[in-house]
Amino acid sequence: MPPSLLLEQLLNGLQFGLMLFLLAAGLTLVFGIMDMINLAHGSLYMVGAYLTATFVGLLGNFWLAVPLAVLGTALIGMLLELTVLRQLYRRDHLSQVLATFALILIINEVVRIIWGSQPLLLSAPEELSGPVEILPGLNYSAYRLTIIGVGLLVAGLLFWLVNRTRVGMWLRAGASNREMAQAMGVPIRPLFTLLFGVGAGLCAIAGAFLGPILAVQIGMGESILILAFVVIVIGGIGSIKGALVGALLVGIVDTAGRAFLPLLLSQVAPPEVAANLGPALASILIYLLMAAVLFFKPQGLFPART
Amino acid sequence: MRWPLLLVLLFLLAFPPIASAMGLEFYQGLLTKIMILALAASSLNLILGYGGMVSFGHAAYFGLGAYTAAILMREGVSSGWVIWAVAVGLSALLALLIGAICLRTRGVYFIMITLAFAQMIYYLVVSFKQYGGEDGLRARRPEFGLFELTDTALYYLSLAVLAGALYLLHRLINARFGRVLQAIRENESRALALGYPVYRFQLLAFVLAGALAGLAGVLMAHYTQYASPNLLAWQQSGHLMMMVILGGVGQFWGGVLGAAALSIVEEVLQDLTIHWQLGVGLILLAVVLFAPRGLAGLWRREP
Amino acid sequence: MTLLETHQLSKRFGGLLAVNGCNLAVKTGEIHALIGPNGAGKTTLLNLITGVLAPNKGQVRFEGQDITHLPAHARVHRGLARTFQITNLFRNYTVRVNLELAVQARRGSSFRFWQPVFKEKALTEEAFRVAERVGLGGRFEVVAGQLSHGEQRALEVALALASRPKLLLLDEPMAGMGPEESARMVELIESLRQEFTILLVEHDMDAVFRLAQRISVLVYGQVIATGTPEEIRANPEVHKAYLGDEGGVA
Amino acid sequence: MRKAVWLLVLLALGFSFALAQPRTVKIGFVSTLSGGGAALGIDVRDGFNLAIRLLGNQLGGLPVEVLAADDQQNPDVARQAVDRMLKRDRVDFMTGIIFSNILLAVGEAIFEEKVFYISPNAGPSEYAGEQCSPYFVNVAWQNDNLHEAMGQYVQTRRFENVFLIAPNYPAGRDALTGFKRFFKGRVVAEVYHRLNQLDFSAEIAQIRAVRPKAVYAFEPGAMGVNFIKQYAESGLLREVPLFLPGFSADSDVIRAVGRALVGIYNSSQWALELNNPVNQRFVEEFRKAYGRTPTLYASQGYDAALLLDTAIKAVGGDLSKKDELRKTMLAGFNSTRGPIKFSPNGYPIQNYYLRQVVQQPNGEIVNRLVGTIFTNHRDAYVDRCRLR
Repeated sequence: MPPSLLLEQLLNGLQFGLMLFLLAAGLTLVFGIMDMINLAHGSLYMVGAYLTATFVGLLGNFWLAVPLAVLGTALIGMLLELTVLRQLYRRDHLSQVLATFALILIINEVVRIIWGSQPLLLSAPEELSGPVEILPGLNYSAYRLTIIGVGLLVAGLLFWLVNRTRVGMWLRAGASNREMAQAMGVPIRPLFTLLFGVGAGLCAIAGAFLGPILAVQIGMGESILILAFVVIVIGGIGSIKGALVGALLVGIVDTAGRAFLPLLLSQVAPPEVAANLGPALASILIYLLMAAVLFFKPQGLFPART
Repeated sequence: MRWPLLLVLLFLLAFPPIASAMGLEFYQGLLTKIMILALAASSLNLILGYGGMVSFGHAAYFGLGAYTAAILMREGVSSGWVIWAVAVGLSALLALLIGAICLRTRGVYFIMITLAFAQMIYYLVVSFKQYGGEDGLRARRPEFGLFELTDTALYYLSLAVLAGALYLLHRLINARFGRVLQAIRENESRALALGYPVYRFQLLAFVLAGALAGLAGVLMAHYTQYASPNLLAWQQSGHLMMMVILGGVGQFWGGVLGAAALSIVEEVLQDLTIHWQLGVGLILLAVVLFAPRGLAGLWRREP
Repeated sequence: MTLLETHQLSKRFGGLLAVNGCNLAVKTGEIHALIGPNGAGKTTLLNLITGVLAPNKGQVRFEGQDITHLPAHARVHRGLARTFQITNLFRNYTVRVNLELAVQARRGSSFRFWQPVFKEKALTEEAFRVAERVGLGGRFEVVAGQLSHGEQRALEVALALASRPKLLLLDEPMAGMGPEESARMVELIESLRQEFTILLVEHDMDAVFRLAQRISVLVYGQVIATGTPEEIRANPEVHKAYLGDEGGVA
Repeated sequence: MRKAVWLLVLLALGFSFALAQPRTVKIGFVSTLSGGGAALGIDVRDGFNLAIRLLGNQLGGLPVEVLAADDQQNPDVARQAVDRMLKRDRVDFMTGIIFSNILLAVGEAIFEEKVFYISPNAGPSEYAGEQCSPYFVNVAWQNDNLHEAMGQYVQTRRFENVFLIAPNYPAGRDALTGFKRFFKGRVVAEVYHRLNQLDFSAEIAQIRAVRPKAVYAFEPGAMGVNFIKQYAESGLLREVPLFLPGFSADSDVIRAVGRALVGIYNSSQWALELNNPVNQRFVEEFRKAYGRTPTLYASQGYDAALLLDTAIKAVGGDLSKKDELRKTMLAGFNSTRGPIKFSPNGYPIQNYYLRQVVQQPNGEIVNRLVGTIFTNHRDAYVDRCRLR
């Protein structure tokens, strides 16, 4: 196997994993701190992508559109927290699942009413639409490289926020012991609203940057939501570090599985079987990973709560 | 509770002749579908409502039942009874395997690991090209010897199976087993301290629910004459969960009410507007916020 | 005769050795108190004995048989029953159902799927007898969560009694009780002396010294002394490690 | 007595009303109108509606009522919609389905009711061979056809080897089988990926590693747009030529992908500049009505309505004459591709063209007709169909 192929797949996995991390980070904090299952998290990712596409259409500039979309999505996230989600903190997980599932349906339809059923067109900025030569003879999409850069930057910012600031300290306190945090005078209510805003903003970043690679369409949030849940369960609920490790693991395992499993299989099995089984096994791989992690570490890799 | 129940039963028994006289066969089909979904939702309610096990992978057994029916028909098994037996047996076996592993975890981790297993089943099934892959598989209706499985026969068959299963569940829940199962949901460590082998109770309930869901899946395959990979997808698990929560978690009629309500709401709204999902979403949200005990809780007083 | 015995029992939580080579012996027919400062590992030891936790090392023997690897529920059937330090009841169920469940666990298989359990009069009758025994006869149809704290503690004991154990493990039965309620609990435990062997974990020293025939002192996961109340009172080790050097036991 | 008279009058009125009211023809239109495949369904729908409007809201002289439903590219949803239309609304014809897996899920239910299904797109091999039905007519193609044509063309270009990629579902496998039926060179790799996958980075890396002489991709709907965009972004497009079936290089894809497509060869049964009056009117009216260039999907929807019009006219509006209806449909009609006929299995016998995407001097990017690959081509399965 040529090393350039390995490197390219590694970059692909990294790029995908970092975007998953942006989604998972907000999810894991909300989950860890508020003990709240928010299925509508993926819908915010969709809203972020739609807003980006809209602002690109209005302004004609991707780099102006992204911050606006992030801001807009964060506002929508906070609005959602203030109106609906706040009512659900004290309810059991099942009620939260039902209510946030209802939100998915509602947001999907509202998006359909505003933007129509057809996928929107969102292209990478012109200057990044070509390849760059990262190693002699190895071209790689400039846009994907940019995504990796943005992902690393945001991840770094997030770690700084969580580990070095007062708000971050509150968040960590809340994740490991909510009652204690409340007793110590952490302003829980505004903190939760803010947290939702940040989580929604992170979703929007992922939506904005994945939009041109994937598609801006209704339902785009749901399939990736499941992956984000897989990530935070592998990483350990409430842990940002866990989310990062889990996201990179899932990104790389998924990409590697798609790329190499069919090749590997074709060397040990008849081509017909390999062609059939390869894609299936590749799809299963991350779930297998999660089941294995949970089997050996039922609280995930980095449990936040003791 | 007796009187309304009897009336509903009478109505259901009398519906097909009325429907065919008035050209309402479509609604007979709708009722068949609701009864099948009610069976699946009730089976989920056993573990989710009475057992406190939030399984997010119930579609695996539902879909497996449907696929077993379709695959057996394709492979030349035409006896409905054999198909039923194999499908229920396989679903139970799958539930045993999955449950044995998943029941080691708790809480959110349980939710996610059941989901993971269901996803694996989904991808495995769609990888078999000879069984239709992503396209699904056609499933002709089998022979039952005693009767021909027409639409009307299927209607009565579904009604009989649903009634039988509900009776069975009713006995089960009020018997020693059911009481312990609910006690475990209420307080697992206490149940363990009293000397109940918690794991075994949970696993057995899990297997029973899987088997019933498998049976519902077979009926679904008979109904649509088609085994769709969507029956195995996580959205299907979510849909069943919605029905149970909507109807009332751990309320005996929760699964039935939820399946009926959700199907009817979807049907009515679909006719009114293409944005029917907005309506469904708003109704679900209203139920959570204003009727936390589900529909069944609306006319039942606090215990 | 020794009913329960632990041999070099150890349990590690990460870096913390909660129970460290603990040797404890409870004789048939006695009330054996287990005392020790907070964090000495008393509840962990109880969890090891009842099988809620698995030890890293050592053995638990009951009636001369090794039960170290027996699951928790099986130990109950051998005759080990416990109460919890923090009240652990079926709070949404009535006293009656709580106790019926306890009786049902002992009487016959619970893997019965057909006969309605409410028709089993024998369960109710025995449940009522146990309730009367702990003074809850008049509160039989009250939901457990609505009982007073003292009544809940009594129900906690009753749940253990209902399984007719050979050894009753009471984890701080007087926790959180006022003097009046405590006195009633002491009376209750006193009345059980004839029928059951009891391992009593308790902070209330008055009660311990009134009830126990023998006392074991647990410090840092180890039993540093076992003896009659008088011996323990006189033991300098106990004074040093547990009571500090400030004076005798109250 | 008075009452009886009144009753008679009423009855007579009722009858005359019923007589005066000509029978309407009800058409069930189930298609993919949301999600990744929505563009296809919307094009077919727009083409279909356009034709009906140009025919004065009539088909073969009967007023038309079209009942539309969105299948969400979900077989279960389609199944319910079809059930509703067959059993509740009792439609006379059905049409609209884009994806073969959806059609296979509902086809037999339609045929069992003896309702004709006019396929504007999905042409699964099943319904061409053993499972062919007298109630099935496809105005577009058999699924393999465009790929056969492209296989033939790549063969004539004498590429040493080719890399094939398609989604892992039966139509994907059929497509590559069709390509290989006419391409006799070496296939270096045949990659199947998850259906509705949108990120092709892993597959593109594989192509880069293998270095084939050419790539053929069957990627319908949104998958096609994404694959081509990402293939171009990776820089591979400049090194390894990409060949596509016509629908992956049509005006909708051009709108989405842009200049990257210029130069790409593709196969089609229809082209914008086909020189016949039906097509010229279609293209002109479509642009006027919807403000965009029609795709081949739109032409297929348009043709489905034309076929119905011809057939209903031929039986004089008597829809109970099923045999005659079938005969007239198979005898052919005047389509946007000129007059075409059908094989006994209901699939068309027609020409397949080679097109190339070019940038015109005014900057507009169009898909231009450059040649003919097959003339009067039939599908490969017709001999296995028992119908005559």
